[in-house]
Amino acid sequence: MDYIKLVSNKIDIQQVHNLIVDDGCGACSMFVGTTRDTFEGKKVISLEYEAYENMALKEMSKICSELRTRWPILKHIAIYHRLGTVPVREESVVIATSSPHRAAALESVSFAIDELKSRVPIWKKEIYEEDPVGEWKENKE
Amino acid sequence: MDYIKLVSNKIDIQQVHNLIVDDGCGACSMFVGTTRDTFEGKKVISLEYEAYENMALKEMSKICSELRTRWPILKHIAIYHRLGTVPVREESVVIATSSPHRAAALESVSFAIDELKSRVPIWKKEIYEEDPVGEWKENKE
Amino acid sequence: MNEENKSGTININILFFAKSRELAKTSRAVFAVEPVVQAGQLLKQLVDRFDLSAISNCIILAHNENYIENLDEDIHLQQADEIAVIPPISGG
Amino acid sequence: MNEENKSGTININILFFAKSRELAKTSRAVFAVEPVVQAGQLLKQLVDRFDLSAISNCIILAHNENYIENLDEDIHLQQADEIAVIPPISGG
Repeated sequence: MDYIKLVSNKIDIQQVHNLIVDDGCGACSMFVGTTRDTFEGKKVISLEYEAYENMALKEMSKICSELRTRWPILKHIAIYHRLGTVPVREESVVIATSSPHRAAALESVSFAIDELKSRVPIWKKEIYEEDPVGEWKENKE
Repeated sequence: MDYIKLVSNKIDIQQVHNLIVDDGCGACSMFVGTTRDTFEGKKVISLEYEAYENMALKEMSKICSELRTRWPILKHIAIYHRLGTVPVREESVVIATSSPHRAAALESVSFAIDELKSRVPIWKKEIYEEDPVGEWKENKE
Repeated sequence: MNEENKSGTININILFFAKSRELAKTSRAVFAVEPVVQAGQLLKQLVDRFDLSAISNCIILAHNENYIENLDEDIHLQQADEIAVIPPISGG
Repeated sequence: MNEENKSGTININILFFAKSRELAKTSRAVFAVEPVVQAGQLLKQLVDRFDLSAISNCIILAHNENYIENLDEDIHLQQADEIAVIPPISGG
């Protein structure tokens, strides 16, 4: 199963894990992106996320297809992204996969977060302590 | 901080994540090993784990040192391994790391589970439906 | 909504996000355009009309939720199609 | 515990795990050994004494919680040292 979701509240890590764990799988891998407290020496208070929601869901779904082509052994995939205000330390994105063997789980999560950052139309603005207007970020990696 | 533990009860994924999440980190990566329900066509009921506990803790601690040498950017590391009976679908091992940037978190978790499987003195016996005496396993990878 | 206007143009919906939304001072607008237009030309029209020159070099467009990969290509538009103005993304 | 026995041997503690524990029918034993012994020799003595021949080719030893990497090396043992018999591991 593919579990794709844009959410506006805190993401429950255990709940996402419970979605993907499977009797036939020995391995679950998970990546969690959280809000950092600093950027180039400036104190970050929170991030504001917005999305082109329909297209973001479509692109997240394309990432799932791509993962299943590359790692056909994968059982479940979950991609959750939070929108709105995400305070420091809280999750903005959670990607998790399950697989009978560990290599596919580990590699696919790593691939998926790279893809998400390069193609899913979501934007974040960093809100700083000294500058509450904030600044739109750009993924460089 | 390094969080190393051998536990005899269910591992709470959210709790392990909470240990490693950090204000200065944008990335957390986690690997979860769970009990599979089949091995070579035989139905697995549960796994029984035993450890040379003191030495296992020492080797887990050496893995943490090795991770910190290879990825000095890492903030927190958690390695939890469960002992005793682990039913199908439940976690036997959880490895999690946090880092300001994602590459170190993703790569270090992948490296750590390989190391754990090759050097930490822990053993598992698979208990089958048709064969309750079970069979000691051997990590091959 | 279904009728073409006098000059042979059609009305499409433009969506703005992030920095482009702030510059355009709206998240959504109706825009009259030729039914067949080069992507680069459409981008230029949108930049002029909605004050996007500050970010014109890093915008890409999506047509009905699909990225337009190449600004040289012609886009075939239907009444009420959706064009999104996509500044550099930063999800994750 | 601190006295050497008559023949010049000392008593060390042997720990057994997993398959070796089942074959030895115990998880722990006291064993008399020369204070300096080649690792391979010690392994052979343990295999003979504790019925480990079924797995003798895949056992490794640990001395005071450190793996003995090379069976050719001499081990220097002290009274009450701990030698663990380690069959192939399968954690994770």
